[in-house]
Amino acid sequence: GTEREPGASGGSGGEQCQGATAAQDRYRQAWQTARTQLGLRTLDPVPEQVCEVETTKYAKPPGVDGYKIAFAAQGPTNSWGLSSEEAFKRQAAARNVQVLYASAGGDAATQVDNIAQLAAQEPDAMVVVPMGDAITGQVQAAARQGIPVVLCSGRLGPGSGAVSTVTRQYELLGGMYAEWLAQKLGGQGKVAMLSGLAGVPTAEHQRNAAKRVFAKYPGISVVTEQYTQWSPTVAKTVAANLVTQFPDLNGIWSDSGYGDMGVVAAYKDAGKPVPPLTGDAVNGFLKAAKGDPRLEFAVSSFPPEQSTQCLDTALAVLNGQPVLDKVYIDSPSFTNAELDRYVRPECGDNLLIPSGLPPDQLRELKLC
Amino acid sequence: MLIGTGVAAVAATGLTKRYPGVTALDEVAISCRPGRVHALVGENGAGKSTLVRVLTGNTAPDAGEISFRGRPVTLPSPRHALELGIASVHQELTVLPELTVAENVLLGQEPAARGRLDRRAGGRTVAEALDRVGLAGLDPARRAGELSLANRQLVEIARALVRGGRLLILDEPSAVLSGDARQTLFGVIRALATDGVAVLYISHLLDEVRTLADDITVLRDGRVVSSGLAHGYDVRRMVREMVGREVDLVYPSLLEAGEPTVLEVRGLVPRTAGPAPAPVDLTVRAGEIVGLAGLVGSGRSRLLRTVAGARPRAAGTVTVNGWKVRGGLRRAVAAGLVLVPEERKADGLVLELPARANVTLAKAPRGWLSVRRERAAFAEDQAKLGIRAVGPDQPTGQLSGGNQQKLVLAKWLRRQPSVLLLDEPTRGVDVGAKVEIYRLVSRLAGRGMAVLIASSELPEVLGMCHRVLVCRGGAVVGELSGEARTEERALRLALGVAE
Amino acid sequence: MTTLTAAATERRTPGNGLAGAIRGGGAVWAVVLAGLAGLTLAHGPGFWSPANMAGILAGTVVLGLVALGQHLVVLGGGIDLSVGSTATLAALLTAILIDGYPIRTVPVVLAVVMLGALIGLAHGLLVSAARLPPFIVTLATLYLLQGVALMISTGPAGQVSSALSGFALGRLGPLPYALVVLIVAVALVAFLLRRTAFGRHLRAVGGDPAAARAAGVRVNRVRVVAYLLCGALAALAGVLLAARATIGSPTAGVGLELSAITVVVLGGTSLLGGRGSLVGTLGGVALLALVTGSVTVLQLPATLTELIRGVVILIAAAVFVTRRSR
Amino acid sequence: MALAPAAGLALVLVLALVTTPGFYSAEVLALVLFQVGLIGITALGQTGVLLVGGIDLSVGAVVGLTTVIVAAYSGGSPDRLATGVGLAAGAGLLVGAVNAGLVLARRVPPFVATFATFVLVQGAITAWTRGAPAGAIPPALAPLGTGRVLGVPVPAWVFLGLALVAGLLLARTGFGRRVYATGANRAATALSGVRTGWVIAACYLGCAGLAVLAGLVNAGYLGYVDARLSRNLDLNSIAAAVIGGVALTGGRGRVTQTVTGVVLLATLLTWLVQLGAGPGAQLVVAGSVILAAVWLRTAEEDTERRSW
Ligand SMILES: Nc1ncnc2c1ncn2[C@@H]1O[C@H](COP(=O)(O)OP(=O)(O)OP(=O)(O)O)[C@@H](O)[C@H]1O
Ligand SMILES: Nc1ncnc2c1ncn2[C@@H]1O[C@H](COP(=O)(O)OP(=O)(O)OP(=O)(O)O)[C@@H](O)[C@H]1O
Ligand SMILES: [Mg+2]
Ligand SMILES: [Mg+2]
Repeated sequence: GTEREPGASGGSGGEQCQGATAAQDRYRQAWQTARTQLGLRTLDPVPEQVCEVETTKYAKPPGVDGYKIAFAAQGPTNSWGLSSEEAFKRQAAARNVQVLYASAGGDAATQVDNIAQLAAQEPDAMVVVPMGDAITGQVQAAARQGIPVVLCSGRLGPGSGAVSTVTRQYELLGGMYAEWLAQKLGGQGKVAMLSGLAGVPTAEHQRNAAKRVFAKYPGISVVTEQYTQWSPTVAKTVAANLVTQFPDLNGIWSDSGYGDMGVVAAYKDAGKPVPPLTGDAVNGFLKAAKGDPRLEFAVSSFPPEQSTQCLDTALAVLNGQPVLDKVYIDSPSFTNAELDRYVRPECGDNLLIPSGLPPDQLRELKLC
Repeated sequence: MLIGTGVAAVAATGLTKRYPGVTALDEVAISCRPGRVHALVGENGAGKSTLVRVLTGNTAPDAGEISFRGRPVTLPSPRHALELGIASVHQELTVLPELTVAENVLLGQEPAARGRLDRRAGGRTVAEALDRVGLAGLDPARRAGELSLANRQLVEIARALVRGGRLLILDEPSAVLSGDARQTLFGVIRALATDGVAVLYISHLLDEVRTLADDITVLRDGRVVSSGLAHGYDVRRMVREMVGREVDLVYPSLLEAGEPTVLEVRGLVPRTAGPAPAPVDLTVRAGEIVGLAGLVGSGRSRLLRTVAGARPRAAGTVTVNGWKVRGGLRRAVAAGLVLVPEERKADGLVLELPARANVTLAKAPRGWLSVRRERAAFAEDQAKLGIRAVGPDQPTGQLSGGNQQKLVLAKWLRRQPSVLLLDEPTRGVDVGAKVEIYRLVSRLAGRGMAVLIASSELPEVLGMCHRVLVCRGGAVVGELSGEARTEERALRLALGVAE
Repeated sequence: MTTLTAAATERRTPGNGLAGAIRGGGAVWAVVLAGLAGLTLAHGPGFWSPANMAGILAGTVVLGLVALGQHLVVLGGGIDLSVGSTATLAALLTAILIDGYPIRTVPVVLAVVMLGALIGLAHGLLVSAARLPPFIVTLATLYLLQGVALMISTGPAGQVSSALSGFALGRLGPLPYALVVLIVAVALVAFLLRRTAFGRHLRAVGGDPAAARAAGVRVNRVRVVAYLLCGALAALAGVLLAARATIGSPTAGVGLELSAITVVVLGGTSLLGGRGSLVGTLGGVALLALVTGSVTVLQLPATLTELIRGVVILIAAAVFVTRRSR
Repeated sequence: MALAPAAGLALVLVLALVTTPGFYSAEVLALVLFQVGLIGITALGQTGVLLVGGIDLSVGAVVGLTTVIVAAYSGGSPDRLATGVGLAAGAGLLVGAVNAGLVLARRVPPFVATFATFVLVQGAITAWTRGAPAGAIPPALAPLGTGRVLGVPVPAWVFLGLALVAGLLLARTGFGRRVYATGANRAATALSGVRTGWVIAACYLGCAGLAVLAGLVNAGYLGYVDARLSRNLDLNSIAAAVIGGVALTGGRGRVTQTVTGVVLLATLLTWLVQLGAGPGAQLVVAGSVILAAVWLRTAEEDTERRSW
C-alpha cells in the first residue's frame, strides 16, 4: 500500500501505558539526585514516559538446570565489557541461571549474527547489550519468535520489540555534563565537545542531549566538535590541537574518562591548566586529577554492573511479574570536590568507578 | 611473383619515435604489399620492435604517417589496428599464463551470441588454428602457463591466424621454435601470402630470411639503411648493412683444451615430480667448450639448472676443481660455477634496475655501495663486452635483447668463474652480437674457463664446441667429437633413431 | 633448416589434479569441511538444527555479496577498499528513502543499487581513464563515502518496509530467504566469468594488461565494468544490511572491506590479479561465517574468540600452499 | 616526477592556509611534526616490506602489543623498563618472524598472512588482558613520546634519524640493492646468488622492529596503556608510503617518497582536526584531499604495469 507502515511490530510503545507513577517519580528522582550531587541550579529531566509491561504471557517455570538466558554481550574489548560480563555471570550463578553467551567484539554487524545464533538455541529469555541500531531487525525477529528480550546498557529506537530496556540514561549523562559546564562557566564561554565514535548511539545520544542544553545558553559557544574514539591516544592528539587552536578555551565537554586521560596529558605537556572538564569516572583519569588540585571536573558513570539488573529484569519477566519498559539505572555523579572519596589509587587505570565488583574479583581481573 | 599487386597493405613514411636518450625510429619509411613477405632485419636495438609497436597501435609515434590500403589512418590503440585487419605476434610473448590455450587463442575475438560465448564455434576455430600451426595434439583446455616457450609462441601465432587480417606482423616468431615448428610456420606464412595477405617478418636468422622473404628492409639505429627485393641481398650484405661494417661470419677457431678437469658431474639426477631421468655423467676440462644438443624438452635446461644448483638434485655429485659442490646456487657460485639462464628477462635480469646494478648484482657489496665505482665497473664491462647502452643508469628493460644478454654475461664474469654454463646464449641476439658472444666465449675458454653451452641452434653447437653431448629424455645419449660432429649424427641421436 | 628440435607433445605435469584443486580454492573448503566435522562431533544435533543452520547461512549473505564484487575487482588486478563504506551509505539511504512506505521498496532498492554502480563507475574511471592507483583511490573513497553517510545522519534513521525486512529475516527451515539473493548473485557472477567474453577479458586484464591490450581487449572498459559490478554488489549488500536492521545506521558496513578482501585472498585469488577461484572465495565466506557461528554454538570463552579467529585464518592461510614453480 | 607527491602536500598546505588561520604557527607545526614522527616510524618499516613486494597489516597490533607488554611487565617501575622493552621487542620480532615464515616457507600471500597475525595478536592480547590491560608505563619513557629538542618533538627527530638511515640503507648499500632487486624480480635475483628469503625476512623483521619502536613512542606519549591501540588496523603507514609513490607491487619507491607521503598525511590529519568540520565533513575532506593528491601526482611513466 501507499500508507506508511508503523514502526514495525510490537514493543514498548506507549499505546496502553499503565501509568507507572512510582517509576515516573523514581525517574525524576534520578535527575534530582544528579542535580544535587553536582550542585547544579537546574537540571531539567528530558520528558520520558515509563510504563509497566504485562509479562504473564512470558511466564514459564525454570527447566531442570534453571532458566536458560542468552546474553548477547559487547565482548571483552575493554574494561567496561569485561566488568559487565563478569557481573552478569556472577549474578547468573547466584540466581541459578544457565547463560548462553555471545560476544560481539564491539561490532554491530557481528552482533546481528550473534543474536540470530543465540535465538536459534531457543533460550528462555535474551539480554542484549546493543552495539548499534543495526541489530534492531534481529531483535525484532527474536521477539517475534516469542523470546522476551531485555536491552541492557543501551537502547534501540521504539518498536524494537524488546520487553524492557535497562540502562543508565544517555540524556541524563550528556545533559548533566553540559549543564554543569554551562553553570560553571556562568553561561558564558567557549566549549569544545569531545565525543567517542561518530555514528555510535552511546556517543551520539549524549552529544545530542548536551547540544540541546548548550542551546539554552546563548553565551556558550561550541567552538569545535571532535571524536576521540574513546582512545586516550586519539584524545591527546585532539586536545593538543585544542591547546594551540583555542588558547582561551573555557571548558571541555567530554563523554568519556578515557578521553579525559588524554586531555589532561595534553594540557600537562603544554604546561597549561586544564579547563573545566566532564566525562565518566575512569580511575586513570581520577588518579591524574589527583595530581592536579586545580583541575575542575564533573563525572558520572555508566556502570558496567547494570548487567545484573538486566538479568534480574529478564528473570522477573520469566516469572510473569510486571516490569517497567524502561529501567533507568542510578549511579553516583560527583565533582572534583569529592575526588578523594572515589579515587582508588591502589587500583589500575582501567577500573571504572565506582566498581560494584567485589575486591577479590577485581584483583583476579587485574583491575586492582 | 616479382611485384605485389595493388596498393600497399600498409605504408608508413617519416615514422619517428624518440625515447629518452635514444631515437628508436628516425624517419622510417616502409611499405608492405599484399601477397608478399617483407622481412625486416637489423641489429638488436635497431628499432624493429618499436616499428611493430607503432604499426599495431601499441605505441604512438612522435611523427610520421601510416596509411592502410591507401588511406591514412591513426592507430590510437591496438584494437583499432586489429579492427583494420592488422594482426601481429609480438616479440614479448603476450600469451596469458593463467588462461587456457583456447582462451588465449580467442582472446579479444571470442565468438558470442547475445553476450553468451559460443563455445562450439570457439572450439572449432581453436582446433582449426592449432592444427594449422602444428599443435593439433594439444589439449585446448590446458593452462597456457604450463606450456613450453615454443608452444606458447605457436599459440600466439594461432591467435594471429584466427584474426585473419590483411597484414600479419611477426616479430621474431621463430626464435624459440624448433626445426619442425619453423617449417610449419613457413608453410603457413607462404599460404597466407598466396591468399594475398601482406606479411612483415622479423628475424635474426638471416638464412631463414633469405628463403622466406620477397622484400627486405634493413634498419640500423632507427634508420632505414636500404630496402629492396630479396634477390638483391645475400647474408653478407645484410650483415654489412645491419652492422655498418664487414663482419667475419665464422666461428672462432677452437684452441686446444687444457688438461685438468674443471667440472665433473657424476650420477646427477634432477629432482622431478614425474619419473626420474637416467643419471648424467659429464666432464668439462679447462679451456674446453662442450655443447648440449637435443630436442625441445630433452632436459638440457633442467640439467644445466641442476648442475648450477638452481633446482634441487635427487642424486649425484658435482665437482669443481676437485671440490665437491653441495646443493644450492650460492655454493655453486662460491665454487666458481655460474649459470646464464635461458629466459634472461625472467631469470637473468632485474629489468627495473639500471644497467649498472645488474652488472654488479651477483657481487653486490655487503656494506656501502659506491655509485661511482659501479658506473666505472659498468664502463669497464661495456668496453670489454661491447654493450650498447645510453649510459650506466639506463633502465635495463630498455636495452635490446643482445645487450641484455651481454649484461647477464658481464654480471657473472665479474665473479671470475671457472665454469660457465650458458643456456641458449644467442637466442634473439643479432648476428653481430652473436659473433661477439662467440668470440667472447672462445676467449674465456682460452683463458682456461670450462664452458658448457646448451643451444637449439645446431650449427652453433657444432661450430663452437670441442665436444657435443646429445640429450634425450633428460639423459645424455651420446657424444660427438672431432670429425664425428655432424648435424645428421646429432639429429639421429636426439631423435633416438639408429644409424 | 638446421635447427635441431621437434615439437614434443606436451604432457600434463603430474599432480596437476591436486595442484589444480588447490589453485581452484579447494584448500579453504578442506578447512571448512574439517571445521564442520569438528562441530558435528562437538555439538552434533544442536549445530545441524535448522535454526542454527539458518543463522550461520544468513551470516554469509552480506559478506558473500561484497566478496563477490571484490573477487571481480581483484581478479582484474585491482582492489576496492571502499566496499564497506558503499554498503554503509546504501544501507542508510535505503532506510531513509523507504521510510516505512512499502510502495517505495522496489524503486528505492533499484535506485540504491544504481548508486552503488555509479560509485563503482567512478572508481573504474579514476583507475583506468585517470590511471590512479586503485589502492589509494578506494582508500580515499572509503573515507569519503563514510563521511557522506555521517553527514546524512549520525544516528539511526529511516525505516525499511516490513516486506523487505521480512525477506531479510525470514527463513524456510534451514534456508534464509536472503540466501536467494546470494545464490542469484553467485550464479550471475559465475556466468559472467565462465560464459562471457567479459570473464576472460577480466582475467586477461588482471594477468597482464599490456598483453591484453595488445590482443585487442578493451582494458579500460573491462576494469570499469568490474568496479561497477563491485559497487552494485556492495550496495546490494547494504540494502540487505538495512533490511536486517529494519532501520538505517551510519555505521552498518564498517569493516566489511577487510573481511571481503581476506575472504577473496584466502580462497586462492591472487592480489596481483589474473588468477582466482570463485569456489575458493565462497569457501572463504563459508569459513568466516562458520568461525563466528561456531564460537557462539560451542560457547567458547569470549576472551578466546578473537584468538580462535586468528588461529583459524592463520591455519587456513598456511594450509594453502601455491607452489607455482615452473 | 620527484616533485609530484609534493604537489599534494602543497595542496594541503594551501587549503590549510585558506581555511584555518593560525595553522602556520610554531605550535601547530610541532603538532604536525609529532604526527610525522608517529606515522613515519611505521611507514619506514612498511616501505621496506612494500619494496620486497609484501604488505604488513600487523603493524597496528604490534604497536599495541608493545605498550601492553611494557606496561604489564614493568608495572610502571623504571628498573623493569629495560627488560620490558626487551620482552616487547622479542614479541614484536616474533610476530615479524611469523609473518616472514608464512610468506616465505608457506608462500602465503602477505596480505592474508599479516592480516591473520593481526587478528591473532589482537586475540592474544584480549585473551591475556581480558580487554583491560593492567600495569603502567614507566615515566622514563615519557621523553621519547613527549620530549622536544630545539622545539621539535622527539618522535620527529627519531623519524628523521631513521629516515636518513633507511634512505642510506636502501639507496647506498648492498642490502638496499638486494631489497630493490628482490622486489622487482625475485627469481632473477635469487639466480644471481642473493639470499632473497633472508632479504624478505629482514624487511618483515625490520618492519616489526620499527612497529615496536612506534609502540614505545606511543606509550611514552600517552603514559598509559591504550586498550584501543591494538584494535586499530593501522592503514596510515601503508597509506603514507603509497601516497608518496611507493609501488604496492614491489621494487619501486624511495624513502624520500615515503617521507613526502608521511608529511602529507600528518599535515592532512592535523589540519582536519583544526578544521573541526564535524565527523562527516572531516572524512569527506580527508577522502577528497587524498584523491586530489594522487591526481596531482602525474600518471606514472609506466602505467600499464599492474599497480594497485
Ligand atoms: N619503452 C622504452 N623506453 C625507452 N627506450 C626504449 C623503449 N623501448 C625501446 N627502447 C629503445 O629503443 C631502441 C629500439 O628498440 P627495439 O626494441 O625496437 O629494438 P629491436 O630492433 O626490436 O631489437 P631486438 O632485435 O633486440 O628485438 C633501443 O635502443 C631501446 O633501448
Ligand atoms: N615441450 C615440452 N613438452 C613436454 N615436456 C616439456 C617440454 N618442455 C619442457 N618439458 C619438461 O621439462 C623437462 C626438461 O625441459 P627443459 O626445458 O630442460 O628442456 P630443453 O631441452 O632445455 O628444452 P628447451 O629447448 O625448450 O629449453 C622435460 O623432460 C619435460 O618434463
Ligand atoms: Mg625486437
Ligand atoms: Mg632449454
